Amino acid sequence: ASGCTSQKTGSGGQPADGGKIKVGLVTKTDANPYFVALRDSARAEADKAGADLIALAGKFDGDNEGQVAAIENLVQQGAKTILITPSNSTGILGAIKNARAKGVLVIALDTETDPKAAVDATYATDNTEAGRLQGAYVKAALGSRTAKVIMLDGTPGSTVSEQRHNGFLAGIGLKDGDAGILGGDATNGEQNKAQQVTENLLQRDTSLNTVYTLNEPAARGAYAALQAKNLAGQVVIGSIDGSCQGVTDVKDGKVAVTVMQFPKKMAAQGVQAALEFARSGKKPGGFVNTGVAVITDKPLPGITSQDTAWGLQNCWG
Amino acid sequence: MATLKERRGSLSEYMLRTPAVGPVIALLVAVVIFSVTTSTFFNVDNLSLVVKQALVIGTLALGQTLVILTAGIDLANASIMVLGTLIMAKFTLLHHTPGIVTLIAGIFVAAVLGAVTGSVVTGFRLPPFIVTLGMLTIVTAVGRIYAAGQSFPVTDGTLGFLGQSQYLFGQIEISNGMWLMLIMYLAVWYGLTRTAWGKHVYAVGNDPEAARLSGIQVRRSLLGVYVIAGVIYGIAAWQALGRVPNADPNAFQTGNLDSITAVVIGGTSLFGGRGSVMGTLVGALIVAVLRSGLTQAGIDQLYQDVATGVLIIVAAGLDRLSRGRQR
Amino acid sequence: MATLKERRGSLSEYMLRTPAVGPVIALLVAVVIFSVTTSTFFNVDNLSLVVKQALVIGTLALGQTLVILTAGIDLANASIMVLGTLIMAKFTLLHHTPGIVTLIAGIFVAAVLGAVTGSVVTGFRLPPFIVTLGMLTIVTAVGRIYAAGQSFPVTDGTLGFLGQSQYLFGQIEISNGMWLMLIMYLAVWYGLTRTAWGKHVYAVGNDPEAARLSGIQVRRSLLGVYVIAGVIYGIAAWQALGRVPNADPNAFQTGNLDSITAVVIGGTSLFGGRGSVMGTLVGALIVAVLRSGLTQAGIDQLYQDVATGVLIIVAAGLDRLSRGRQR
Amino acid sequence: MTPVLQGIGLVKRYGRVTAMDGADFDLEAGEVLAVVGDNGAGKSTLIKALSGAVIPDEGQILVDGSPVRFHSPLDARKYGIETVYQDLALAPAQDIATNMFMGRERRRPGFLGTALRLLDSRGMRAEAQRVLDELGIGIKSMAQPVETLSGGQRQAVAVARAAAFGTRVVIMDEPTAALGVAESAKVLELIGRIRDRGLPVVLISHNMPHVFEIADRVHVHRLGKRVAVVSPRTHTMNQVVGLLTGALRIGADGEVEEVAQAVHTGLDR
Amino acid sequence: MTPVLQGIGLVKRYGRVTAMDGADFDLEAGEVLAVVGDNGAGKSTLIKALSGAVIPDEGQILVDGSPVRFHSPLDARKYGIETVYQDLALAPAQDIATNMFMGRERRRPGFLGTALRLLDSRGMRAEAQRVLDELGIGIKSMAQPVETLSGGQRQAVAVARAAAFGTRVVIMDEPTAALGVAESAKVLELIGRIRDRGLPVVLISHNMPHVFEIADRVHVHRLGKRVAVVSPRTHTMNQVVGLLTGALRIGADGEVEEVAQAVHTGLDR
Ligand SMILES: Nc1ncnc2c1ncn2[C@@H]1O[C@H](COP(=O)(O)OP(=O)(O)OP(=O)(O)O)[C@@H](O)[C@H]1O
Ligand SMILES: Nc1ncnc2c1ncn2[C@@H]1O[C@H](COP(=O)(O)OP(=O)(O)OP(=O)(O)O)[C@@H](O)[C@H]1O
Ligand SMILES: OC[C@H]1O[C@](O)(CO)[C@@H](O)[C@@H]1O
Ligand SMILES: [Mg+2]
Ligand SMILES: [Mg+2]
Repeated sequence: ASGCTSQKTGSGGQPADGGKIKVGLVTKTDANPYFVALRDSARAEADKAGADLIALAGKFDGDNEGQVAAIENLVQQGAKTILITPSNSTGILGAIKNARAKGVLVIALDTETDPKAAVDATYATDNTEAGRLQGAYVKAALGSRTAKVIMLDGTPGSTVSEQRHNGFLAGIGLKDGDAGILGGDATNGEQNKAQQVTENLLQRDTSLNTVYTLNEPAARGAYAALQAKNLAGQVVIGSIDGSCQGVTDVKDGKVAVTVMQFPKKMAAQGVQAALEFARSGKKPGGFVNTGVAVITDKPLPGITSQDTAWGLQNCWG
Repeated sequence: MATLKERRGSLSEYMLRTPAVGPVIALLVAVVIFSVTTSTFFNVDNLSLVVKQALVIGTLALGQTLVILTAGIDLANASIMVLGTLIMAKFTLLHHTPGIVTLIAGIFVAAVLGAVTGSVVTGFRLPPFIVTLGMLTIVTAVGRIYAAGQSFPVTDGTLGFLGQSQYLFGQIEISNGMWLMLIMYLAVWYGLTRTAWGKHVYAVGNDPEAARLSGIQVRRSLLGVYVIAGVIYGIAAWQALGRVPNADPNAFQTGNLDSITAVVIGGTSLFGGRGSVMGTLVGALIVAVLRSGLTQAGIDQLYQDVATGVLIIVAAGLDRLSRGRQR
Repeated sequence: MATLKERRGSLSEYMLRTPAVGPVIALLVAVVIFSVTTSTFFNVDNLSLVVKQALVIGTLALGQTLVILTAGIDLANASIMVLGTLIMAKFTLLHHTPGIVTLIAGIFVAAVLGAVTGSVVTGFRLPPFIVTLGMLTIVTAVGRIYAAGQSFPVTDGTLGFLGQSQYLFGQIEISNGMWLMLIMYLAVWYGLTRTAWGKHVYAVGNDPEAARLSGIQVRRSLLGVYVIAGVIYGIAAWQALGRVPNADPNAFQTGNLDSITAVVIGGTSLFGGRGSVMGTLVGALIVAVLRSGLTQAGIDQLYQDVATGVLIIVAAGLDRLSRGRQR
Repeated sequence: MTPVLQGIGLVKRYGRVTAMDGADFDLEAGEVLAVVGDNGAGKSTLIKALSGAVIPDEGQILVDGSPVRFHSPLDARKYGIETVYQDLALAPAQDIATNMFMGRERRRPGFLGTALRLLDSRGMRAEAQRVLDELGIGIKSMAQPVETLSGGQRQAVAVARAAAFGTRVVIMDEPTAALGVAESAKVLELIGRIRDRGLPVVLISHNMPHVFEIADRVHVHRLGKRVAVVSPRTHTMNQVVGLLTGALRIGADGEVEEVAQAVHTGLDR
Repeated sequence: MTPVLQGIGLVKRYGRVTAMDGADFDLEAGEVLAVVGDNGAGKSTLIKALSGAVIPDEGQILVDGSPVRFHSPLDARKYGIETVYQDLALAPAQDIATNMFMGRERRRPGFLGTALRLLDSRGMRAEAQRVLDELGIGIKSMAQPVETLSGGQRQAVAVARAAAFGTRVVIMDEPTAALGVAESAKVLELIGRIRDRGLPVVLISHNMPHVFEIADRVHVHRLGKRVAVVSPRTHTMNQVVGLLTGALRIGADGEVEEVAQAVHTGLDR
């Protein structure tokens, strides 16, 4: 073997330029306000501590190759911590494993990996619970009517999508394949796609009374499609996110309920953990539930909720 | 016949003849800039990473180059590849079929789709742009129907084989995928420049009527190109599973344009008949170097996108300049 | 000079000269099929809906036709339009600027982006494909930076104006957007076929060197086309806000390919110099008819996609056939 | 004697134009046959049909007396018919040697050639150089793309190709149109040499002095068909020009006679 | 008398090839000047420089004695210099009338023309027909795309265009190369008529009989430069051919003399 040695970079050594701590953030896309709020909050937190935040993203929801390359490049760049919202819960595990092998702290935000232990820690909403709350509220709102649901899911292979879906079914008391489920499809959490999917589902059957949406962009798409067919009045739309726009939609009666998440908290806590790791080498662990709040102006018995006024004070962007 | 003065072969003349020189310069410039401005770009680990990141698009772009050399274009390549990954991973996952079998099945389907494209293009003399646009729509939908909203993790060793690495001199990481890409590029380069098949591909792209009058079987030549490109897309599916061991119907939505970008940055003309696969290899590397270098320089995604867009244009401009105002 | 026998002008001859005839037949066939096979397709409401659904892509495709006639291609058109919608809607929403002002601002920005594209294409003689690919990346990123992940509902009357409708004979719904699209197509058709500007556009696309030697200012002509196309994309943004009163940075990601589809189905050659805007209009309608008809026939989205892909290819084939093996 | 190449009643229509209107043609062994006619008379269409580049709508083609059907230029080539097309049929971006051997590339001997299908590039370049030198075309490098050559140089490449590969018939559509005096002389010389090799040559040309210098027989084409075949030894240039413009015709007695009212000619104004 | 169009020491390099190597040129008022030379001698490059299609690397161009700089063919056109290029410069998909008037379309009179910029299509077609008829080119419809014409018909269109629009100089690069006998005669006749209108004509041709029939002076081009200007009245065709191949040269005394060792010509083998 040759005598020369090469310094492996990114392997936990001090970052090269002036000792500034580097934190990497990899979101699903740049075109969802949620991830923008997450990024802005992470940046603010990093700025406070004089750390560098590099924010990368996939080109579209499902761009696993892009997320993998982002992780790899951040490791090379000397990021000591990487915060990631994986598009696909299994697809990028290899890249995460390599990063951790080089001593990088990897924290999942918003979306769990599968298995959870693939990352050091996860700061996220309890998405099953968020789904369950949406389901429970919708069930109560329907009262005596039997549910006829269409389900707007997220990205194939993402835990967020599965957990919310299953939580919702648990909350409303249905199972996949039940007659009460009229149909559903993947929306990638995008408004346009959700609108298209809903339009298509309505083409087959307009007897629905409930729409499950995994996030607020999907809810807006669904509403637009229902509105165009003058069906918005007969349908209870439930959602998850808690953006200011989403809360406003609840206030305006377009959406019956939204389950608020706290992305700023996830981001801030993630960055804090990164700073702590840089200072002391201490790694966080496990799943940290950042909490949810049910937002509606029509509180129903058995479900703790906040009104939209509260929602507008606490929404994230 | 009178012969005019000829000056000695100059550097610029050499560039004119060797189409990949412009892109190589662009690549070197980018590497030098990032090596100087960042401390983390230029080291063996990162350089081998850059190559890994270029594997999938680089392989797609190899097939794309063949099609573009015939004055065609392939908008469906990434969708064919994604369907390939789904076939390979889903079958192995659900039916425990050995990876080698589903691998071959995936490549075979990709080749058949190439044959379909090629038959329509040659049989009805339709523009490849519109045929592959139709194929893009069809194949994407078929992939999604087949995946039924799922994505499929890869566990089989054969399917993941290209993601494994050895270390040269204990230092330089070389993945199996890199070897395969290198071999494929060399093989296609050999075919294009050293065999009659390649001469015919160039001629068909350069002037199909002249090729026909010269006795070349234009249709057969074209059909062959689409089938070979299909096989290459099938192998790209294998590369993709090596990179991300998960077959996802949502993946690589911009793979078609990304591969075309690599081809064009590599100096191959969209009008056919001019260019080289080695240029494409360099083009794919340039894109990966940009992404890596900009990240090392601490630039955020959206600003990276802006920079990438600018640099796509600049790289094309450099290539243009290096070949001068010769014609 | 000797003159050979000439037969009387036949129907096929007429078609050869009138490029839009093939697409018109394809359109009629599609309409007849869906009218017969479904009970809901053929009625005034649905037909006017179909036209409404073709407005945005139809307008994008008008600009795209101009670019393609010059042997170019515009991959950035939809991203420019989306940026336009964001400018119009965000400004009006946040700063309560009157819609007419932001409307003009949005169109102006689109025109400037067209001018940038045109300048790069003509100034550095780069292929439009690569330049607009770069612009696509840049403009998409800029739009997302500007939108900061938000989408912006439209409340202003001017911005929503094109979505409003009148009823002809109390029955037939005609939206303002339809009138505008019609006027725009007529204007561009007039310019292309009845003025020197149009003759130059065709000549530049057909043979740029011949055009230059004939004393046409090729660069100026090209630049003009890109600027006019930019203005048209700006107006497409207005159309888009009329259709869906919400500016979304995620919207119209396939608008570039969709508009190219309309152009090519409309019989315009991707090699430049041959084609017509009226063909494009028909092409845009064909796509909308397909989508609507298949939906009426109760076909699911993914299967619709498969059918659309097939029919894109078939429509191109029909067009090809109708023009025969003439050359 | 059976003609080497024969066409009977060939018809080709393009839309409203009938480019060939029942054209006959025959080429005898070992002769140089000139085909002359006005612009647009249908000469190129005729020879395209004879070389497989155009498939006639009607009529028959015979090689050595047996009917053949050419579906592509490759078919005609297989019969040893080589053609220099008026628009040259060269791939501009490719080099001279590649163009010369297009469609019949030579491989290296042995394993390299059979298994690896490696081309004998050096051999083909040397051969191309040899053939061009023979024509007196001073082109330095066979690796030069054809598009960098002058019009005349390009024409020389196309002529050299046909001359080198023809084994039964060589057809040349206006091979000297773009050539200088010296180069034209070389081409005529070459045509002579091809004839000496025993191969018949079809020469399409507007240049009457050239035609009369080299041709054994002159096929006169007019309005899509053959109107006369004459010998340069028994007829004058003026007579041929008169025939092709329609001012003269071959009468019932086989003699040239004046046409009372010459219609549709370039001369009747 | 000052020459109408003059070139001094023009140089143009393409990569390793020097296509023009200090070429001089002058055209007198009212004359037909033939430019002759071997293939690849640089004739087309010279006239492209004179017509703005190529920008020379060195040297000067003068119109009526004043230096000019042409950046495009349009610039030369503004000086009344019209050119028939060897590769014709026609847009194949467009019709004949459109090609004839390309870059100088006529608008309808009045409001339609000024405000609506409406073209006078009918007028242009009629005019195109008139000009072509004058050349004796029997093309039926001016609405026919150029790509459906035979090579000769196309050349006629290009020639007609230049003849119709030249106001100071008409340059023709091998205008009869693809033409039949009758058509060639028409073009020569046309050149004569242009001269009668007082316009000087530059004619590039390989056809010595044509050159000697029509030219007032003959510019001999060789290896990228002018080697002689001779008069067809005082010199023979053979002398001109000798000059352009390099077998002869103009000696110090202005007389034609033999070159001891003619190198690099097509004739010295
Ligand atoms: N592909 C085509 N499409 C339409 N018309 C055609 C085509 N090819 C030839 N023609 C027409 O057929 C006629 C005969 O053309 P052809 O090229 O055979 O003439 P030619 O005798 O070779 O003339 P030239 O001496 O000018 O080369 C012409 O009127 C031409 O316009
Ligand atoms: N664009 C170009 N690029 C490279 N070389 C060129 C170019 N144009 C011309 N040449 C070269 O310049 C020389 C002169 O060419 P030019 O066309 O002027 O010759 P010519 O005298 O017109 O010949 P011909 O009689 O064959 O038309 C030739 O060797 C040619 O190969
Ligand atoms: O597409 C799913 C994604 O959308 C969000 O709900 C934000 O809108 C995220 O929490 C989730 O990861
Ligand atoms: Mg001909
Ligand atoms: Mg020339």
